[in-house]
Amino acid sequence: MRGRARGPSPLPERAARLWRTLGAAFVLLVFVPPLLLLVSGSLTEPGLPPSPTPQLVPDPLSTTGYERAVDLGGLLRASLNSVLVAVLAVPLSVLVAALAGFALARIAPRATTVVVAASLVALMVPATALLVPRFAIFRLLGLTDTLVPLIAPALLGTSPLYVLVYYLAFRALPADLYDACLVEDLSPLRTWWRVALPLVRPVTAGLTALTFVLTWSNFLDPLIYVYDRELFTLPLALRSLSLLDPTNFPVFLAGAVIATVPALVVFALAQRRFLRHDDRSEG
Amino acid sequence: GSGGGSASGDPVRLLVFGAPEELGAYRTLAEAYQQARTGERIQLIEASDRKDLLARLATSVAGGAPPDLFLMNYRFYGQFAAKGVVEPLDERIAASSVLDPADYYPVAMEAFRWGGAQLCLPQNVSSLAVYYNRTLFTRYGVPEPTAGWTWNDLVSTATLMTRDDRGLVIKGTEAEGAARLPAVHGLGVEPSIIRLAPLVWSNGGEIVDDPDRPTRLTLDSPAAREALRNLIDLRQAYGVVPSDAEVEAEDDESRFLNGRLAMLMTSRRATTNFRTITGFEWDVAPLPVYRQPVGVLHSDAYCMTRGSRNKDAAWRFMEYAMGEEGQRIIAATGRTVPSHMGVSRSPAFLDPDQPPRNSQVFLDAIPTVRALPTVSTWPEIEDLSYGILENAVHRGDKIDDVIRELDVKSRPMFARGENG
Amino acid sequence: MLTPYLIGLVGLVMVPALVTLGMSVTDYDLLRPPTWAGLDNFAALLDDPIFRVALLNSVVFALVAVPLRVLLALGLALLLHRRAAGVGTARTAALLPTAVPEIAYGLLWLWLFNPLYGPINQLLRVGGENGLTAFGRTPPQWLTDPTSARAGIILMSLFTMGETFVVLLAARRALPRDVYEMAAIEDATGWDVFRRITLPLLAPVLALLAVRDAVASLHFTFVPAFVVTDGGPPPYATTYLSLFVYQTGFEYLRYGYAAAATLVMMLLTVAAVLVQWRLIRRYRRFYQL
Amino acid sequence: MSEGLVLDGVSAAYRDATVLHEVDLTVARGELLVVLGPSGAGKSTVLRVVAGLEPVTAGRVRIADRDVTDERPGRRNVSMVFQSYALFPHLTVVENIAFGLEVRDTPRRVARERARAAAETVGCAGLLDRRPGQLSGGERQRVALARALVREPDVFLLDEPLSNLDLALRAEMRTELRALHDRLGATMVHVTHDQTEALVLADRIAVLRDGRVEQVGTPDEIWRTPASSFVARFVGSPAMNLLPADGPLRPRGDAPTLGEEPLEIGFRPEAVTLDAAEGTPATVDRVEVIGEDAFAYLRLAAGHQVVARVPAARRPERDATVRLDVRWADTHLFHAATGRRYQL
Amino acid sequence: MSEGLVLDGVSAAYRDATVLHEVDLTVARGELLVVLGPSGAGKSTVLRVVAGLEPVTAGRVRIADRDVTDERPGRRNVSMVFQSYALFPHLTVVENIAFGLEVRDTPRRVARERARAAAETVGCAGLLDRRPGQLSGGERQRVALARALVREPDVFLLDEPLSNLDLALRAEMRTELRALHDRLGATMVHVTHDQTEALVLADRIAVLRDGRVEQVGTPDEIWRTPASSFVARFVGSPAMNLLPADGPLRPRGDAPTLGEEPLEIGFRPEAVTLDAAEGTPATVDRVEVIGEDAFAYLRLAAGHQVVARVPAARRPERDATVRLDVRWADTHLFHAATGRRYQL
Ligand SMILES: Nc1ncnc2c1ncn2[C@@H]1O[C@H](COP(=O)(O)OP(=O)(O)OP(=O)(O)O)[C@@H](O)[C@H]1O
Ligand SMILES: Nc1ncnc2c1ncn2[C@@H]1O[C@H](COP(=O)(O)OP(=O)(O)OP(=O)(O)O)[C@@H](O)[C@H]1O
Ligand SMILES: [Mg+2]
Ligand SMILES: [Mg+2]
Repeated sequence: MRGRARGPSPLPERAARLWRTLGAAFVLLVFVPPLLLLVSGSLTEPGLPPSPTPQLVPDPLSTTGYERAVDLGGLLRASLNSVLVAVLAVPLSVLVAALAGFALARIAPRATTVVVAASLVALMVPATALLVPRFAIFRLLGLTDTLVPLIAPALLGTSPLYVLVYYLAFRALPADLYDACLVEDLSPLRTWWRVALPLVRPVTAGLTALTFVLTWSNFLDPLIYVYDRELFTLPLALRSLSLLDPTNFPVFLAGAVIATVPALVVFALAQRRFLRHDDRSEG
Repeated sequence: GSGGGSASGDPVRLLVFGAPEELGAYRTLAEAYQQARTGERIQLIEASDRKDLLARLATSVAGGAPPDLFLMNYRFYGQFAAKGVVEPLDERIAASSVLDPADYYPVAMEAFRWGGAQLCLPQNVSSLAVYYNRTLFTRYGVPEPTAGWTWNDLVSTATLMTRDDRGLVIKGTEAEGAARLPAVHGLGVEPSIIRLAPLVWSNGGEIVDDPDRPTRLTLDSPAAREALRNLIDLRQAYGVVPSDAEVEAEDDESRFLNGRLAMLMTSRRATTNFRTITGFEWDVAPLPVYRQPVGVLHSDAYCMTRGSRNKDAAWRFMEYAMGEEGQRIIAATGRTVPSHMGVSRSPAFLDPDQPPRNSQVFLDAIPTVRALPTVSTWPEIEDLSYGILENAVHRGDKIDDVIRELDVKSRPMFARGENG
Repeated sequence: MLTPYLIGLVGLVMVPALVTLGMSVTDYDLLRPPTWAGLDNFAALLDDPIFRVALLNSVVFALVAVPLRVLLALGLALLLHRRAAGVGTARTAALLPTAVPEIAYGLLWLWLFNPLYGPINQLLRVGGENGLTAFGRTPPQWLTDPTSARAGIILMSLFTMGETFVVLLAARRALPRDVYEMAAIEDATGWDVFRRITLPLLAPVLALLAVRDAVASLHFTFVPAFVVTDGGPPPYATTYLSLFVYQTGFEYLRYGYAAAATLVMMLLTVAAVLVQWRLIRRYRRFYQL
Repeated sequence: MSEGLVLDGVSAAYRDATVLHEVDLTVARGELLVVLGPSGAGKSTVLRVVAGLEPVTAGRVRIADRDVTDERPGRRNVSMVFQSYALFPHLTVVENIAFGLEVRDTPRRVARERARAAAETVGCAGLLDRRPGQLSGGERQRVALARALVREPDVFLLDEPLSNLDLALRAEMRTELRALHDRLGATMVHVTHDQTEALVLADRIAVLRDGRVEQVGTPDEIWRTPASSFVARFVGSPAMNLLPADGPLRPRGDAPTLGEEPLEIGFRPEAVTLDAAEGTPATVDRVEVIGEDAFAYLRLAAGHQVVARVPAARRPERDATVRLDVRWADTHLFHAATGRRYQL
Repeated sequence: MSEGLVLDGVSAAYRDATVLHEVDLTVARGELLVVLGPSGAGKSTVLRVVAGLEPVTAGRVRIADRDVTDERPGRRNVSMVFQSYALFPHLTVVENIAFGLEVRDTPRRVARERARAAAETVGCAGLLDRRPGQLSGGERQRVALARALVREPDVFLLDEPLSNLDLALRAEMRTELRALHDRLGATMVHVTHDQTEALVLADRIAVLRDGRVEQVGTPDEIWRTPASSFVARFVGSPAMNLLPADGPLRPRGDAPTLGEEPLEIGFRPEAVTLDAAEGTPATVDRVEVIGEDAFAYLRLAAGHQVVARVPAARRPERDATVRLDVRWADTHLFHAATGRRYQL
């Protein structure tokens, strides 16, 4: 139906709420421990033999892992690079995906079918199949050993999936709203910006977070296209830490924690967006 | 930019891999070089492991922008050598006023000859040895391994050193589900063809039918079979090596580090790591012997790509790295046995203050060292045999099946391979 | 508006993919120029036992992991789409594993799976004696027993369904409210609401995600197999197509051959997608979507 | 009569804005109550509270002698037409209508059969296989109505179920609704802003104003004895004329005895006679013709306005001067200050 | 008069179902045309075609002397109220209203000012900062109306803009609309199913039936000389009575000379007189009271039904027998076969 209320129903179901809270607690119980272990592992003193019993709080507690991780892996420099890539690539990527998804929802169905099919095919191409030809392309453009190849996937919306998700979201908006925009003589671009995009804000929040993580943890691309250690991104730095001797596991875990925290922050922010969406009953 | 012209302003790009400390050593080397030769620039391209390095090398060659130099083990350089990616160095060596091939261990040099040409220059010449935990040996009153010990000595020593947590000798074969697990294992050895090869050779057998033009694995000869049998028995009959689950839980190197492995058969590479040990004393012993002492070569070399646009500068760096100073810097990590004879006999390598006291073992082994074949499909063959051998050791597959499987499955790989 | 995307799609995916697939009829080792090989590569694939194992592994993985992932994500999205105490935290928690960079994630699990010291087995051993679980069984030998290893990789992939979860959450929250009020008045049971309203309304998104997951299942096996199990336990318990392609292409430098395997892999996914599409079609007819 | 639905001091709020203030309403079993009120008065909210879609902040709700205040909507056994229809976009018309039956485990065949019958009743039989998106506004509304009528709940809640229908269809639906109501003996609460509908359909009418019940009564009571000037003006179109009792117009006949306080005098346009011999003079501002009737908007001396209904054939010209008159019997008196009815 | 809007043989279809059949309509500049028709007749489709939201399959559309058939909607300079409102859920009321101005680069302050004024006009001034989800049905509709009225386009297209409002408010809005129309001299097409609205508001009325224009004319024409029995019955409530000309009822007065073919005779409930001395006898089936008026549903001998309007005060009892009568002057004649008006 058109123009009806959206969002969660406000039914006064205390019992249901309780169940949901219990469910949430269960989710926490399942999903959080691995991460806690990651943190706890990273705080273990490197060089000690593994403890035969589970230890949530390591003894002795030590931050040596972090110091050595930063030192050995060049994590600071790598973090900067990763941030640079993310700052450029994520907005660009979301922009491209949102625009393309919108265009798909509004152009002739025939063209949409073609592009959607192509996107699906693109989803199927394994990353390994792309490395070599892409390398050749970037070399032709003189862009190897720069950060450009790491940002370039933003042109794809990072993953064609995101374009398709946007497409579905935009398609689901009431047709009358688009009609109203047509009557108001909005250009497609402005319809997108002023009406469509604000209405799919949760999608944008979610996809931004996902794009960020994908960009942030992109490993294969930098491995192939980046030579200069000065241009290493976090996953590459982590990769080299991963080859430390097993007793230095805490060092690696510390690196992993450092690499994970920004992604977590972004997720938490995006998740706040979801919540804020809750607070507003929309019509 | 990546392509670069032949302009000498471009840095020489050197592709290496290694754990962070190892990469640190290469950085030191590059800096030392740039310090020593003003105007020269080296750009390190750091891969973290062999797989990364291969992927990078292959893509960049295919993409038309290869690095100038790369560092590669002889077991894996075959595929690059065969495909004409590596620049032959004979002329440059001949013309060099710095490098004298005679300064280097011939066995290592030889390993990097392909079709009669010297393709790469070996940086090190390491070999297998048995690291052992002296403190443990002392505690249990077991004699330490000595030069010339036999396989049987190894087995009995290992058996004596396999102990439970009360210090009693225990047989690890009943480990699973049994009352108690060994707290200390007698020996650690990887079930791989590089570990197996010296044993086979020592027993008078061969790994392949023709070391220059191999077409198949020849583990079916009685000598090779015996060596393989014995390797498998370490786990299946005597239980002196950790089970697969135990290895997954804690690999042999950590086990040794943690003082719960009496002996470990591995290359010089482990030394750096073991130097962090503070809890006990350790040392190295030569490989045990069947009939005659034989070692197996571990060696990495600098190779120059044919597609390099900066060959002269690259060569200058090679000269430096292969020279005494360069060798000394790398040797200081403890990880390698320098290929430069002079350096290898110098304190840079034999430093008495640094464990193992008995580093001489590595030098002594060099004359007996043999190289594995350098067929271009060798990496595939190694991966294949590793899986099969691992199952043989840990699951106790029938030895005839193991040998047949190895033979049958590796033949097409040999057939596809190219030889130098 | 579509232009940047089309440039990306064509320039970064289509053309490279075509080039690579073109290599499947050549003998190409990345180092020397390719030479024409006709269908040799495909013939060789047929004979290659490793390829067959990898194929089987991948198919089994897709058949097991994809439905589980989508179901898990759907379940979580429906559980957590409305507000209640703790729901926000739970949402973030469900996304946590997805936020960990792939490599770190792989290595984390390598540790979690450690048969002796790994937290998972330590937990399983609680209450048992002598390294056995409380039920007197040996805990799973995650990394050495082929079945456990495959299960382990599936488990790893389950924890990273965050992407699917986020998309479903957003889709669920965009559904009209009064329709649910209507259903509430009709006293539709939770199951009815789910089956007759939520599911059909989410069907397009679900279909897309299922397709994508089926397709991507070939990719998310890569890092775990690459980092955690290295294709083992022997001989090839967790050698999936993705790892197979990577190894043959980049480690053994048989790029043409790997391209042929890629082509087979893509054909398979296309087939899988078509099958799914048909299933959904039937389903769609049922619900008149 | 046993009770069908009782609201007992019910208040309800959106966030912190209270929109229902202690509403008391009793609907007898089998009664048809029409809720009338201006836009935003809280009519829909009343229905939502009864259905259980909004929580009450005070008071109790009873349906069929059962306290359902804490019951979830599904347990209240009501069926509802939403003002926004709330059709399921993915279901066809027949599936939409059958939904409530099918989820209650009516066999599919039976459910479809009854859905088809209900569609027939509302004149949608030809649209069974369309989706809501392919229907015109009125068609959607009829489907929503059919969906509510297909079941036999304790209470029907109809939120402006006919607002998008044309008069003819609406009259027809009205008759159908009434017939259905009489047949089923169902309790119905019907929200509308159409007073014809209210007057024709209702057993009783509740007039809502700003979330408060202004008056509840039979159509006749609402019409003849509106409890306040608000009700008086709200029911009837054009609205009842209101003038100060001591104003320019003196009705004919015996004047009642009035007290001190200021009063307002009200009379409907139908009660006005033009061209009385000795009526109050007024100018014709504007004349609206609606079929056989015409409404003359008149301006009295002091600027007061009065509307009069006259036969279209004998309507005055614009700007003409007429003399108008009403009888005391046709007037209503209200307190000027509170608007409450003045009790004689 | 120059033309404001012309539909010239316009046909339109959804998929393959044609819903408009060669519609010809001319609206003069500044004229207010009301489109009336039963639910599903194609009223909304006419507006959508004018706005350019549906393509025509045949014919041309001209707005303000300009052929816009191939123009995109934004270029047609129309503003529209959607039957479903189509409010932007993420914008507040004032933002919704100002939207059309702001996107046309009216300075923000000015736009907000005008939006506020428009909201005032429709009585939504208190809701400016709410979002559509927080409004009642009628409030949403008023916002939608304000959004259309805030601009000054060539043509206003209003699709049932008052359907969810109560009578009082609707009367008020009607007046506002009319005033606005007169002030702006705007061309307006107003779709409604409310005939009072149509009769009061319209300069001319177009009656649509199944995608065809049945009649276009002034309210008076539509009422007095309906072109077909359909129009006759559609306009007026209760609908006009239709009986066979040779049936049980003979009107009083001079009968016209009729031809051979079968005819139907039509007369409005208002034209019926009860208790005439020598009228046709009938039984009272049912009586509906609407304020001062009552409608008596009568059954004639042959089973024919007739509705009569009587003053509520003098309404007959149910089941009573009455005698009814009409005058020839108050009747309409239609061909029984085609329903077209019979020309005397
Ligand atoms: N998207 C669509 N697809 C198919 N048929 C449609 C679609 N929209 C409308 N129709 C049909 O076209 C006809 C005309 O619809 P339209 O909306 O113009 O009616 P309307 O006169 O506005 O009716 P109402 O007063 O009920 O709003 C109807 O029979 C309707 O069922
Ligand atoms: N979700 C909401 N949040 C805040 N206020 C609301 C919400 N829904 C309705 N209101 C307000 O509550 C009041 C009553 O709304 P309700 O929908 O009950 O009115 P109504 O009588 O049905 O009016 P209408 O005839 O216009 O539909 C209105 O003033 C409205 O603005
Ligand atoms: Mg309402
Ligand atoms: Mg309509």
